Amino acid sequence: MLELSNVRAGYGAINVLWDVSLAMQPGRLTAIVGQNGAGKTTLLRAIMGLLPLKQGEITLHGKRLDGTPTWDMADRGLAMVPEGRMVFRDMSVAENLIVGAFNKAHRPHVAARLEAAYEMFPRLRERRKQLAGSLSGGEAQMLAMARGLMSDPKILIVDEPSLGLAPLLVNELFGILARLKAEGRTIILVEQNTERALAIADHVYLLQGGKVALSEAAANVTLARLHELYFKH
Amino acid sequence: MLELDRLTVRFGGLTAVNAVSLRMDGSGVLGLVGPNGAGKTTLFNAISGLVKPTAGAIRFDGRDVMRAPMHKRAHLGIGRTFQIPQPMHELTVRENLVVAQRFGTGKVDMARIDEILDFTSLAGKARRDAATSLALTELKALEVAKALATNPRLLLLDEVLAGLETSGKRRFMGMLKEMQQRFGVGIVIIEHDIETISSLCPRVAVLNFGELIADGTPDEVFRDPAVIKSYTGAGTGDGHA
Amino acid sequence: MKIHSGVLSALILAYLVVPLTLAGNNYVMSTIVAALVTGGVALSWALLGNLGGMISFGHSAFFGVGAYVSALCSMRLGVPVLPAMLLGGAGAAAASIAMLPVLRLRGPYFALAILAYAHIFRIIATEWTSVTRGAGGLANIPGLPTLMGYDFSGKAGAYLIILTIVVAFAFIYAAIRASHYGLALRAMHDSEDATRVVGVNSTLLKAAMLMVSAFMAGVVGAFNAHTINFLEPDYAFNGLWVTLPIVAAIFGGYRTIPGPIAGAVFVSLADQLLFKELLPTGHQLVLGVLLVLMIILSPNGLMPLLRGFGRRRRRGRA
Amino acid sequence: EEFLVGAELPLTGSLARVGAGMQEGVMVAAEVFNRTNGKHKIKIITVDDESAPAKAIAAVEKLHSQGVVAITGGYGSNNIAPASDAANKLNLVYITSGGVDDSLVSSGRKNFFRINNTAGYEKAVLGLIDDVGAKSVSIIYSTKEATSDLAKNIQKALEAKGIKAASHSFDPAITDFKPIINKIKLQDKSELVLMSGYENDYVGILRAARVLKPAVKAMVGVWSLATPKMASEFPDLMPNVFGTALLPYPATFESADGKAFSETYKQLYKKEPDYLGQFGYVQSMLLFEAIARAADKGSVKTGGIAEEMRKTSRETLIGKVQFSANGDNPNFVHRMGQHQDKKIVIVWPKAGATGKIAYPAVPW
Amino acid sequence: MTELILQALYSGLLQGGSYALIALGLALVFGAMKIINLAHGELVLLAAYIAYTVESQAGLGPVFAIPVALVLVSLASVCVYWTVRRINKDREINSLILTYGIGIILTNAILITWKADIRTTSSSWLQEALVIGPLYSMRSEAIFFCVSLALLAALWWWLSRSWYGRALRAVASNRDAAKLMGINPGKVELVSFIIAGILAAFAGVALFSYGVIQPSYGSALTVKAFIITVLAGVGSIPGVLLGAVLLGVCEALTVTLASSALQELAGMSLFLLVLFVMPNGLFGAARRRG
Ligand SMILES: Nc1ncnc2c1ncn2[C@@H]1O[C@H](COP(=O)(O)OP(=O)(O)OP(=O)(O)O)[C@@H](O)[C@H]1O
Ligand SMILES: Nc1ncnc2c1ncn2[C@@H]1O[C@H](COP(=O)(O)OP(=O)(O)OP(=O)(O)O)[C@@H](O)[C@H]1O
Ligand SMILES: [Mg+2]
Ligand SMILES: [Mg+2]
Repeated sequence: MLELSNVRAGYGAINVLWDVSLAMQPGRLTAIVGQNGAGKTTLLRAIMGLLPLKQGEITLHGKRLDGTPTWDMADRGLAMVPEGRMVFRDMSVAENLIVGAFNKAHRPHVAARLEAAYEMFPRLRERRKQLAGSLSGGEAQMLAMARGLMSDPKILIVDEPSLGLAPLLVNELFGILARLKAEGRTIILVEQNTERALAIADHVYLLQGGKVALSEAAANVTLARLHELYFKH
Repeated sequence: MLELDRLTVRFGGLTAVNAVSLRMDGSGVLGLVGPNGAGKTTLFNAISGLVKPTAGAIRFDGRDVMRAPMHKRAHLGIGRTFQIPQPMHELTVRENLVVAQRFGTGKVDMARIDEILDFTSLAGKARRDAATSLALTELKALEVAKALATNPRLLLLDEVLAGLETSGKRRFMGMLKEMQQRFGVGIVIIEHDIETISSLCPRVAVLNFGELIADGTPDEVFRDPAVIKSYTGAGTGDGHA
Repeated sequence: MKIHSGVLSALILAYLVVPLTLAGNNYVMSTIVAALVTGGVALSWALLGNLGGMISFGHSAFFGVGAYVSALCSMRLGVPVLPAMLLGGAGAAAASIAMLPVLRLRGPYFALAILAYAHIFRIIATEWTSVTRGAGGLANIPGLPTLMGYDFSGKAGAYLIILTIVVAFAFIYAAIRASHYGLALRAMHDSEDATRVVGVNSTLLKAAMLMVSAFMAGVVGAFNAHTINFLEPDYAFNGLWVTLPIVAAIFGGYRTIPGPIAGAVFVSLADQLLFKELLPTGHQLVLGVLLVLMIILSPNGLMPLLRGFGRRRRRGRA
Repeated sequence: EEFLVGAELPLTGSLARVGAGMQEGVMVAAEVFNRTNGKHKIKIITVDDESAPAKAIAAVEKLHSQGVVAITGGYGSNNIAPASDAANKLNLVYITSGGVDDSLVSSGRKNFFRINNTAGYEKAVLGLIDDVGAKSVSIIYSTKEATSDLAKNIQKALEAKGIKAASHSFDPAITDFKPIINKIKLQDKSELVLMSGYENDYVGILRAARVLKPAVKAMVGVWSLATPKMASEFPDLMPNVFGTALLPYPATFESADGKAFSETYKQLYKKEPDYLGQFGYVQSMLLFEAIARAADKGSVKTGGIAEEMRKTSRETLIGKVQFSANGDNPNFVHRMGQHQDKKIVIVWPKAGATGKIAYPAVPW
Repeated sequence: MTELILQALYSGLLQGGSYALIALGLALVFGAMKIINLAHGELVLLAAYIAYTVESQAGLGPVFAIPVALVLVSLASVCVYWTVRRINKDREINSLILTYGIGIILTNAILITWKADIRTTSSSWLQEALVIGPLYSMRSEAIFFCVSLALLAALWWWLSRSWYGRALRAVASNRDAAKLMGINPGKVELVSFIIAGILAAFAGVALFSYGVIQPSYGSALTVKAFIITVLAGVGSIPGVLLGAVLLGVCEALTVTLASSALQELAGMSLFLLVLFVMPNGLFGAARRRG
């Protein structure tokens, strides 16, 4: 349902993505892996409209998505947990979460979702009055994840969610992702922890130098093969 | 070399670092692990002078550096990276290193800068316009490169390996080991991946709720029930396939 | 230091051609001198902005203190005028020591804290009547001296002196910018902690820039006092010593060195000779418009804008 | 023969308002002169000095480069001093009514003339205080130069006479005068308040006084207060307030000179003449006449204008004008007016009074 | 003496109320966009001159000028926003210089339109004394003090309770992340400029009814407003009121106990003192480094 065809994008004169075409299936978890600097984050930013396309198009259910301003993405059911967390540093943890449900349709459910977020990450409940800017790295990562879920998105895009999380919480996180998938959500996951990602993914894309180097059902991909491909480049 | 004596940092009612005493001699690699929010970054901040400890003492080479300003500590040989990378945005990658070297050591040695750039795989990006245009992992490499350029004797690395894909991580670890041997730098590294820590550090210290709960070889430490309970979780957490 | 051929020809033009052709016309000469005074302040303002990353709305504080210190030294203590001008600069630099706490501040906080100092200094100059003669001002301030048989108190002499001051400042500025300190200062702009942990004493560096900038503005203020031969608090600490230099620096490009000077010459002359004719009341309006347009269209000054036009024209032709 | 005369005036900046007032007088003088003097014509070139000393110098230099034979104008001693210095260097006669500081005439300027001075204001104010017999005075003054000079001189003079005088200075930037008035009300308990400031200060002070109603017997101010403009714009604040005034209002001009002035003024500006225009008119007319006399003698280029200026001796709208060696007009004495019934009545000196003094009387 | 000080405190309090009204718009935009609108004082002044025009041309009281001022000043404020929006680099510094330029334009436009004369209301009703026990004030001061309190309360409620307030702060904190949450930063910022314009309109009409105005006053108003914003701490609406009252009282006491010539000095010193001792203002929160 979410499709990218021949997408080219980058920063100013520098091009990062070269004619990338992807297709995401509803209710599936698509993992995007690739070396550092391959353009994974750039790809996600392009989907969310944070970066203009230089060429190609993105469609959602057959309708043009590119050109839609980022703030309308929530209306279309998309949410992103960005790399580097991007929490609202000057607002409290609770406020960060509440803003996550900014969209009119979600406002009535704030209280319930807040509770769910605290259930998911009890540490956030303890810190709910603290300014997000003073959280530790991992706490901020939890906040970013929880905030992304506040809008109950149909399509969830997550950029390296395990970054900076302690082992216990990494387990938690993958549990959460699996649960979200089981609830029928579509998930796009960029993750460096390839092994864990493969374990829950339905489909895997390998991005290399801004191009799609592999597109396979996750079941057919082994870690060894991926690593082999990494080095071929 | 580094000696922490009952170091305590409080933020309002919250004790982020609680009476931590820790010694580190010579040029080892010390792994610092602990759950999220355990106080690891705060400990680094206290050592490098970014936050003011509430109580305790920090000695470096026997000198009390509790009150020394940040740049003084850098001159003494304490280098650090930031968990959220903080490049000098307006400068090119190379200029970032020039500043670090010139003000950290007092002189500029281009050969050494090239060496560091190679070392951190940044040589290709050195001439790019501004440090802003780097991907996250490149920024982390730049953090390390900057710290190295100051010729530190103690290097505090805050999650520099996180987010690297496996091959990159392996290369980076090799680099750290080599660095530690070649330049005789003492390294304290924060890292969540147990496999990485185990293979890199002969000694691991564990923080939990600001307190030091374990200190020893990786085998000892990761078998400690308290550590398993608070950090790794029973039977999981090992990255082995 | 290598001197660019363009710089060299500009210097020759400024030192020889201008005085030889225009020396007869007092009005034009004094307008040019006033333009260079603005240029000197603009340069000092741009140095603080470009290297220190600090935008100041209170440069009149330094200008005024420099003017008063120099005037008082020469009148009360009998210090010869040229050394007194240096003392004026030193006085302004010393005044900037009182401002060191503002270095912790950024952006608008810094800009307006400096403005607060300018107000405070003006009030002190008004109230401390025993020394400054208060609002009545100081009249008959000694003029520029006669040196090596040449009387500098005339228009041409004043021109040569202010030109030399401005050129000297430009070279000092260039030297600082090219040094490693210049690099470190640029690095500090939005990541001060990051520069500190690699060993940069950022507070000291910023303080040094503030003092250099203050010194420059102070010397220019002193020069102005000795050419106008008159000083009063409202004039010495006037907001115009901020407005015009800012417009000039932005217009010429505050990240370059010749920019603020060229901008000052252009803006002051255009203001006096053109805008004032078009719009007798409120001709500063044009300055405001100029400032707004520059920031929107080309915040780095006119040169990039012109270059952009040139490129577009060429592309159009191709 | 046509002569160019420069008008160096603040048309922008803090003194813009008074500068514009003086300019009107200058233009009226030129108009009247050109109509009445058959032989010579005067053309005025105006340059704005932006209320700033350096610009005033530049203005004088610019005017010189355009070939003017003399300069009329200038406002604020701080701008006049450097401007008249520049004029002096260029051998131009400079006449003004906008600077009352004594240092202007005490530092040896050769071609400098002025028709009014602090002493004239002082005499008028002190005369009034004497007449009404106030025993204690509170002086509120702006820290600006002219205002504080006047205030200090008057305070000294009052104390010399054994009258209690308290003074309160204020920064021109302030707008709320209630705390000062309250001090006068509760601490000073003076009989009379003397305000030495400018229009906005008077309005602020009078407003504060209206609210706090101190037990004073009179409110007295100096320039720009007893004017028709203040009477019409602030009808609530002005009743019974005293201020220096040249003319009663509505003005009655008896002399031919006066009639010419007021008619031309109304014709040109469609409003009642005020004191700024009147001063500007007088200073300029005296200058134009001197130029005409010098032109007749053919000495315009050889310093004749200054020479003729020194010979000035005539009744003008502001009384008799003669210049002493330093260019000051020792005859100058101001008058005091009082706002009564939306009119201005001259109440001091008795000789020239056009109405009876109301005392004690306050605006509220 | 007590009577003197009581009156000084009361005057300072009322003055503080009007200062708060002037500062509020500036504080709002600063809080929302980290942008100091240096033309804010001129917007206030513009409203005051509109009130003058309505009074002198139509013969209506200043209060009737409010609707006109609301529309025109908000429009002007929106124009300021449109220019600020076009800045794409170094927003913090460039917006400072930009609004400084807009301030110059407005000051001179006001000068050209309304001349340099001083203006004030001629309504005697507004200027009447209002006496409460031993305390005196002008009627207009008391009225606009209440207006100021009401507007402050409304704004505070709006910012802390409504989604808009949160959106405002989210945009200020991280623009891209705010977009991801479904917030249109342009719209949010536009609204804050409109509200700042509305506040400026009230402030201007108030200023015209209790004080005197002159074209050159604008920048002094901006500086006062900024001082208060600093005293308050960014983003604190109740802080604005307290900061403004603190400044007003400090000024009034300086006049009463020392000299009125030192009033400005006292204000500036208070400002610097707070900046140095409590850089986050009296009511702001500290931030984490590293
Ligand atoms: N703002 C920017 N301006 C210019 N170039 C950029 C910018 N951000 C990223 N790049 C470049 O684009 C390329 C791809 O970056 P991107 O962040 O998409 O990589 P990534 O695959 O997400 O890597 P990582 O695993 O490190 O997160 C990199 O070479 C990087 O240097
Ligand atoms: N300025 C502050 N104010 C309040 N609390 C703070 C502040 N700085 C840190 N904290 C709290 O102190 C605790 C320790 O933070 P720290 O960043 O040291 O954790 P950490 O061990 O580095 O965690 P992580 O692995 O997630 O990065 C956290 O719970 C954090 O919320
Ligand atoms: Mg990435
Ligand atoms: Mg951390």
